Amino acid sequence: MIWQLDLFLLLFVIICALAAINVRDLLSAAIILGAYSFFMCMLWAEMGAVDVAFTEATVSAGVGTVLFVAAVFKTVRRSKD
Amino acid sequence: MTHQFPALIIVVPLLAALATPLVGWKNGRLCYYWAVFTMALVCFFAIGLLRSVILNGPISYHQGGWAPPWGIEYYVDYLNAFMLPIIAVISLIVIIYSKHSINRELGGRQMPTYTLILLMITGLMGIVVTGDLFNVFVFLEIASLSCYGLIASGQDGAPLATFRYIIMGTIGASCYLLGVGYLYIVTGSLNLADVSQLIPPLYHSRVVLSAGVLMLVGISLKMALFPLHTWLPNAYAYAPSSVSALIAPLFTKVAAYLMIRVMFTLFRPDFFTTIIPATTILSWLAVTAMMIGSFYAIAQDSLKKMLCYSVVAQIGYIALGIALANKAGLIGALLHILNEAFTKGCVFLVVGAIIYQTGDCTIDHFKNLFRRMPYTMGAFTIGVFSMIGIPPTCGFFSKLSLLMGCIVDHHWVFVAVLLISTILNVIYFFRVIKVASFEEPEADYGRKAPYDQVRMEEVPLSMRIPIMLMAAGILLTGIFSSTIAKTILIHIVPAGF
Amino acid sequence: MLRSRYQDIIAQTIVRIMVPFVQIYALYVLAHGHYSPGGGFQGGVILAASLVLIFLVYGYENALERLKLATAGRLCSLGVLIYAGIGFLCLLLGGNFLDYSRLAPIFQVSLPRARSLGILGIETGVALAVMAAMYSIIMDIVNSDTGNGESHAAGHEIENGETSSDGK
Amino acid sequence: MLELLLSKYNYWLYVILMMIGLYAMLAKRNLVKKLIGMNIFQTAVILFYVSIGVKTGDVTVPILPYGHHHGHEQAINVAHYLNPLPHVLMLTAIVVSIATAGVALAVLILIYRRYRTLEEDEILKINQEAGT
Repeated sequence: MIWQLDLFLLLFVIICALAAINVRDLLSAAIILGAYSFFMCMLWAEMGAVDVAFTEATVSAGVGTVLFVAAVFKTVRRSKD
Repeated sequence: MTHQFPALIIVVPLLAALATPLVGWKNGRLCYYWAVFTMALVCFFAIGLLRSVILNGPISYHQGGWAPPWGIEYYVDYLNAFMLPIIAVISLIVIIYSKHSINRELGGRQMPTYTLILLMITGLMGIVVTGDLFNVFVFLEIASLSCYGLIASGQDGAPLATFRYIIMGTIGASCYLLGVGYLYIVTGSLNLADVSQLIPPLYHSRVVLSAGVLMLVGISLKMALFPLHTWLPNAYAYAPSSVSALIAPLFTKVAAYLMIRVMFTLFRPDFFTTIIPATTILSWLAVTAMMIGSFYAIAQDSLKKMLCYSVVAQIGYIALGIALANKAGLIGALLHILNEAFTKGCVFLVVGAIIYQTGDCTIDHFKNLFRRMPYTMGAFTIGVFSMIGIPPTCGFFSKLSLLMGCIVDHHWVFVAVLLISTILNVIYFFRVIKVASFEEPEADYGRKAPYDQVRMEEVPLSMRIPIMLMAAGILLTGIFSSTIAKTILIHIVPAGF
Repeated sequence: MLRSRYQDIIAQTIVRIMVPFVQIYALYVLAHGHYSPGGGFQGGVILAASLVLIFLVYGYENALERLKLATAGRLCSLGVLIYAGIGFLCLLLGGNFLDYSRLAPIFQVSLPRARSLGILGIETGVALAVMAAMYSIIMDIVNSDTGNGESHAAGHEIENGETSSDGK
Repeated sequence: MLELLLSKYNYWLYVILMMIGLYAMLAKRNLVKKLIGMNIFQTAVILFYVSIGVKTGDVTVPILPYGHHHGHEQAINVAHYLNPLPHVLMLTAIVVSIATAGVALAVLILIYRRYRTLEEDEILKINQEAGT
């Protein structure tokens, strides 16, 4: 575990989390959530939890994002907050 | 063969649930018979386990042959053995009942519905039977997810109510998971029995304190204890009627079971009574829940909504019994779990029957219902008696035990609240009975002698018999309540009470 | 909306090249799961992802031609039946549920080898179930304005949570 | 104080993420935003669990470089490996979180079909108008 890299990734994770809940376009929010999951997975790989990272990359960053995007396409893209 | 029952009781409904799409491939109606058959089998396992525990003591089952604390252990002692038949019998009765009701309310969607129902029962059984803290979380989520799916298939506001339930339920499960994680940090184990042996020296560590609080909050959310109950009334009211008859008696009660497990098995009872004053807070929340739930119930127009608030109030009774942390209180809580399962099952089935016959369940439209549906309303009256606590029913004995628990510890405020909430129960239920039996039809009904022309319009036999069975269950558990308390419940009470 | 609007020759060619490799990788992840990261669940998800890729680029109908939703539902049940069948086999041979060492006499192999094979069998079942469930969820959500897709989707969703919890 | 902040930064950041998720779940009115908050909340819990398994020093990921079919079984020194148990638990938790998200999204589509909006205040307004 390299703590500089760790902190750097954690910073990105938090930025992505804040962006995902603050951006008004829901499609962007879904994609930023995918990026959030991906940074999270890099963080975990870096912390030694390769199995968790692998699962997160396939499940949350992959299929989860597709699910969110599909749902946003089916509903509405704009959000008031 | 009995030693395999703890695994079978989970594997059989799980397998049956996932085989349901294959069974219903050509004809969706077969799913009903499949579900009934499965639940009959599960009932057999559950009662077999209860018998075996009474005769031979607790059973420990090592999943995959790995000994605890490394492997997952399924552990059945008196408390589990008491809960399992309740879940199995209630769900068998409700599934028998559900044939026509699901046909009418959900159209041709029997296959997914029965799949979800069986999965939910798997989850509930799993929560009860497992002896592994993380496994509890997994089964809790299986049960909750299928519960979300079932509720969302209801009418009107069901999707919005489900969404709120999903959000709240996830917060609850995550809190529980965090608590387990904290315990894992200090003990390095996830086995319930193992952890409970390892933590007593660490009781004053902040990690263990926060673990206890987090787990308690998470479980209270799933249990819908007073300030965290807001998701419950809408979710249960909008669900299809046989679904609400299944989840209202079982889900919150299983969460109550989990609370008993955490408070009295995982931690020693003195942890929550002296080291952190959780029981004091819990008991005040419980009495508030009793009052608030009853007041809201009085204000409702719809019988189903009223019963949902009544669930909130009754959860207060159970939580009060747990929080009293003495022998009479705990036995009262356990008896109340048994009583509530049958009573809520009975009244929710009756609501389903009324909706089936008349199309809605607004209390003001119940005129002449006693004449039109005498058997159903007779069962309803027994349910109401049990809810109020009139002697031959089980409700009387559980309330008596709770009162004893309050008196032993000199909690006079709680005694007063118990009595007042009983009066409130009388008020809101007798409104229903008054409308249904004593009120004459309105003048513009267009009949001169309306009472003679009211025809009997009972529900089909496959709905009437389950309702009668539930009513019989209320009476039988009442009559045999002292036997149940002597043979099973007395062994559940932890040492030191 | 996601249907056949973004048909693009470059994307189609690339996906045509990629899909077999993605599927082979999924099979590797599945088969090598007990030595390295991965396993039945991840392999199944990657398999489903390859199908979703086809759907995204070639359109909804084209994907349905390859795997119908009804077939996916049955595959899901079949996967779970493989899982539970192995579990029950152990139970019938006198062990506890999922006690793979009891399989040794049947396959004529050593005890550790039997455990390894048992896990592989279980993982295969899980992968099938997860692949089918994930695929039908996504297809149902995408197609939800034409019918009662979502209760169906919810049903499969839970089965999927189910199988993976067994996979633990 | 600084020592406490720096040595346990994982735990601090998991709390921050969790609070971000909780804020989104409680304060945002858009239902998709609530769902995204829920997702962040769950990943924060997973981050916490993964942080439990971390060890410093000469340790490596919990994968054995040899299998039993190579014939020789060496003694394994657990001090050289990260603790894999929290990782294994979290596989299930990730699956649970994606399953919850799937169910919730299906429910969201149902809500949208009924109300044609996903803003909570507008939905409540529609409900109120229908009620009166």
